[in-house]
Amino acid sequence: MPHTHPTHHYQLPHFEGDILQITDLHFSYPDGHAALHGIQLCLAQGEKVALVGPNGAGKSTLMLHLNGILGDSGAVTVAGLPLNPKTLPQIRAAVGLVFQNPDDQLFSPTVFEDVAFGPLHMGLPEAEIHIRVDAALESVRMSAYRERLSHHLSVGEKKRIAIATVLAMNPRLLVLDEPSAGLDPRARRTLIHLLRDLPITMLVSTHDLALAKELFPRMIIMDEGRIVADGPTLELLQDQGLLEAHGLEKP
Amino acid sequence: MPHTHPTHHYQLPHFEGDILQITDLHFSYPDGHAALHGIQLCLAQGEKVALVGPNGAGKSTLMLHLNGILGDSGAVTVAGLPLNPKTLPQIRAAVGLVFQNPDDQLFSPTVFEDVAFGPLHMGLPEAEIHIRVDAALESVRMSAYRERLSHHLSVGEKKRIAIATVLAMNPRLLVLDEPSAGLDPRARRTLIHLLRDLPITMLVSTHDLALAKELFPRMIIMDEGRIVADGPTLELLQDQGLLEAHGLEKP
Amino acid sequence: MHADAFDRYYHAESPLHRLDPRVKVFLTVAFILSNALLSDGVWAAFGLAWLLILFANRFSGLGVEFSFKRSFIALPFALAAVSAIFIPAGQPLAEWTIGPIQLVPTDFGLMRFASILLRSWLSVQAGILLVAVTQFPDMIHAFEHLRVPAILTTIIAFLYRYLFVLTDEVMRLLRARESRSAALPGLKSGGSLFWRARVAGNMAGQLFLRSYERSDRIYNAMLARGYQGQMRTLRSHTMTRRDWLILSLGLFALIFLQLLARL
Amino acid sequence: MLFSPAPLHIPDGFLSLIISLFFWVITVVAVGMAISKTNKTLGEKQVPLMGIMAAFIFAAQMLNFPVAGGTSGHFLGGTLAAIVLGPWAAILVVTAVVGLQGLLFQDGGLLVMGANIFNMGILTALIGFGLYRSVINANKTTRLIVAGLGAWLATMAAALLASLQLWLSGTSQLQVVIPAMLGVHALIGIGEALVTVAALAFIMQARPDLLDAKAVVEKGGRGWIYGGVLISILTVLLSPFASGDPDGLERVAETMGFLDRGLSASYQILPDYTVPFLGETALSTIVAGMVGALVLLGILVLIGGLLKRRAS
Ligand SMILES: Nc1ncnc2c1ncn2[C@@H]1O[C@H](COP(=O)(O)OP(=O)(O)OP(=O)(O)O)[C@@H](O)[C@H]1O
Ligand SMILES: Nc1ncnc2c1ncn2[C@@H]1O[C@H](COP(=O)(O)OP(=O)(O)OP(=O)(O)O)[C@@H](O)[C@H]1O
Ligand SMILES: [Mg+2]
Ligand SMILES: [Mg+2]
Repeated sequence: MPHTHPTHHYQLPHFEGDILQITDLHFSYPDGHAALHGIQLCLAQGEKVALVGPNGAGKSTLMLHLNGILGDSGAVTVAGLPLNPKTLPQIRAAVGLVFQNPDDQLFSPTVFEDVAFGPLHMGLPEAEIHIRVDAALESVRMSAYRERLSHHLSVGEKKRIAIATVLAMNPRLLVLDEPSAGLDPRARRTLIHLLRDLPITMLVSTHDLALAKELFPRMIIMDEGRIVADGPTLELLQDQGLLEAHGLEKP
Repeated sequence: MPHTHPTHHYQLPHFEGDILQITDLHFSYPDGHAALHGIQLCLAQGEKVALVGPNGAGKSTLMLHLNGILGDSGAVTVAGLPLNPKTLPQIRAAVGLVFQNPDDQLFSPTVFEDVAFGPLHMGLPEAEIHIRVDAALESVRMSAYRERLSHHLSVGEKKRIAIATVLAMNPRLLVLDEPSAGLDPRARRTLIHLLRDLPITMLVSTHDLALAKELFPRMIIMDEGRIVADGPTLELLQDQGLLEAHGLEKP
Repeated sequence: MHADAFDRYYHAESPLHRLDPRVKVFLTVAFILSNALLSDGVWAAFGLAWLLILFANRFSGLGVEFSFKRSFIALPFALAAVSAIFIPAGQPLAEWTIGPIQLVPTDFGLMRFASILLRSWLSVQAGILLVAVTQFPDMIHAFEHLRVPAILTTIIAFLYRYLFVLTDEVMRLLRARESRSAALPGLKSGGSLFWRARVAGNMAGQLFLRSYERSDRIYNAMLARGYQGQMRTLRSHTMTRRDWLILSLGLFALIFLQLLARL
Repeated sequence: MLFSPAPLHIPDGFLSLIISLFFWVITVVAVGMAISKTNKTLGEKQVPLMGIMAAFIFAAQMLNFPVAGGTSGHFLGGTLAAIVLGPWAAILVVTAVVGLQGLLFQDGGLLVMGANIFNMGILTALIGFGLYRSVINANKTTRLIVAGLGAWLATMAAALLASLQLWLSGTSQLQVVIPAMLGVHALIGIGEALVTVAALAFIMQARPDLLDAKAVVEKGGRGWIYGGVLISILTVLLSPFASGDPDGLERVAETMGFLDRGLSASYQILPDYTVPFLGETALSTIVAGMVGALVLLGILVLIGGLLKRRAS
């Protein structure tokens, strides 16, 4: 098949300013459960932000809005583009979403196919796809795993490949849902180094406040579908009352 | 309901001495992977012990030996009974095993049915089963959930039900595989209180050294199928070199 | 836990491993077809077919007896063909009376039975060798190249990937049930058969819902990476001259075998 | 061993080429229709859903339950899939499962795969879904009972058809294979029915939305009821008839012109298909086989092309 789609079609136009803007985002699940109540949020380019909060706070729900898997209320703007069905492909290329469970993210038989899935569906030419895949695997230091079968990998390895699958799409904004869950201390350490070295804007949900403290200068606390605090991580972690009120614990 | 059956009728024979003895336990998986090399271990009644070590150390493998799901080498003795096919059913009544993922533990539609599985399988009379289930749910503080569908519970709730399913069997020894993984800080705190208050001998594997420090006076470190350290938790946690050598981090 | 027990691929550096998967799949199917075309009792042709298998084994780097040693999996099914021995045709060989039943094995029947078994046994060996020298994902690519509908091959690719995830899940469920299957001295344990079947049913229902809900999450993950309803694949294999050569050699051998069988 | 060859997975070599190709053709058509139907109803979601559900069936086959004396029942899952996912989706799912079993585990052959898919997928979808759909407005107990009945009948129908295929291929004698296969599967079917009912009850409790009348009706029209009931009746009538009086079946076949020379004849006509104008030569047989293979290939290419056009 001749894939002749030009790459630039999927590249966002150059853009200065906040990479992500959310204004008054509401969302209810089809069963009527209201999961988000008026979320207000801005992310500047290059920021690395932690998103914390108890189980059921709405963190995953919010993240699924960032590239239009849920919702279409027009409350989300990515790199200046308001999210709507027409901009969707561009926005999905700009926002890389990594789910909590790598077994839900890695759905192809081999590592290569999985990492190539995004670029392939963006319609990139074959040569470009190979370049992208190699670069993505290189940056998570998994180049040697190119031809491996996904089900032969350990949890930590799967996690890294899952990150590579979205890096291959050259996202402007990386969104990770609980990347450290289930990792042993050594694998967690490797992940921290990896995230620290990636030069991309990041929004990361986590229950691991020690990780948040170490990696993210800014922290957002959610509870019951609302943002209840947004500020410098170190400051928020000092506020014992705030943490306790939202089921969190000082690391 | 007049529940007048005395519970102690349906108990394993009384026994004094070490509840668990393992002498020189070796194990290889069918694919040839040698997972345990000469494990030596004693647990006195009433002890609460943490089992730590990096991913792949063999913690889960060891735990699966404690009630005969894996292995049959005769190296394991529970409450004076050497583990073999004949004693297996009794040993399963004595050792309550809770798996890491509560979804693997709960297979019945309602909470009640799940907790009642063990007692039903043991052939207890109906009145006794009700007593057992109520007591087990009470001790994890989930009595109100008796008729709920386990499918719809939160992770933290499922975890507590999973513990109740083995408590209903009145085990002598409770074996928990990574009970705190995936819990938010509040649920983790609730779990700590629960484990502290249960008056049963316990062996708990965990990656969460802070939890180990708080709950378990004794700690066993495993790596590559061997026990590499066994002693008072606070002492072992001081030994920076030891921890680092086995991929652990001081909490 | 690992369900790697399902992996039938054996790695080795061999000409057969390097061969284009299309050629391997095509020749395997052709070989099985050729077996089906052999009439009963042409022992020489069956022998030659086995020789071809041995030859292929030789070039797989896995040992000449590789497929032979694993080829008895279809044997239980042979029971279905046993009755062929007693077809009332040809010469009776003996007469056995078992109670009210009278069994008369005939020479025609025996030949028929042996031929069915041989055909099946040869075909199974070809299949075993194919999966031993071809990574399953490559095989799926071969089917794509051979124009099997993309939806079907993609479904099989998903199946392959999640086979391992879900069987692990089942194994853990079974362990959970096993670990709580206890007994006390003096009490009859195990419950009724109905209850046991219901527990198995609950486990199946549980697994079904979890799989169903997982497919939603995977769909989300696919959407997040630009999926718009159509699967695309990189056609990653190209046929070399060597591939064409081996393909023609293989087909030639099979045609020769067929001709020999008709002489 | 995790996957012992189930008695229903016919290996290569046990069916004659004609029977194999015949069922391949039917199966290819049915699968082609299933692809286009699921495309319409499930849309782009179908690929992950079908794949995971196929993996589910695979995994569910490991769910055994102790029956007695060290034996255990196994679960096949086709009926459950047909009821919850709908018949078209179930056909695709079972096709994927049988395909993988044949390809990866040599559990069931390649040339006979069409017959295997037909026996285990298409028949099951007809009976399982058809019967369940016919009582869709009844109360829960009735629906569960009918689902159980469907599971049992689907198992029996598959066994019956497999026996007939073996007989027509000249591999087995009717009076032996029918009682043997039906006897074994009557038991297997009971286990299948029990587990299917329990699993359905579970799903009705936990996710009633998947099984409400509207959702089920959407998945397949009334035609499935007629098809399902018809095949069920045929199975019920034919099974005792065939096992009690196999010669009767023989007579029926004879009068319908299948056979002309009594029992032994079936062993001679079917393996020796020839092309008329070439006479009974080696070449003729080869050509016949090739024509069959080409027809098959043609249908596959045609369906592939159709789908591609539809997609773009
Ligand atoms: N598909 C759904 N249908 C209905 N309600 C849902 C659905 N998914 C989530 N919810 C509900 O929406 C709320 C927010 O869920 P969400 O998954 O966003 O929480 P979270 O902050 O990510 O929690 P966790 O830390 O446990 O991952 C919860 O109350 C949850 O029960
Ligand atoms: N079913 C299996 N077949 C073969 N090898 C296995 C199997 N299960 C585990 N292993 C291997 O045995 C070793 C010990 O595994 P085990 O699950 O006991 O580790 P663990 O200490 O529990 O690790 P984790 O902290 O990740 O849970 C690992 O190297 C693992 O890869
Ligand atoms: Mg979440
Ligand atoms: Mg473990």
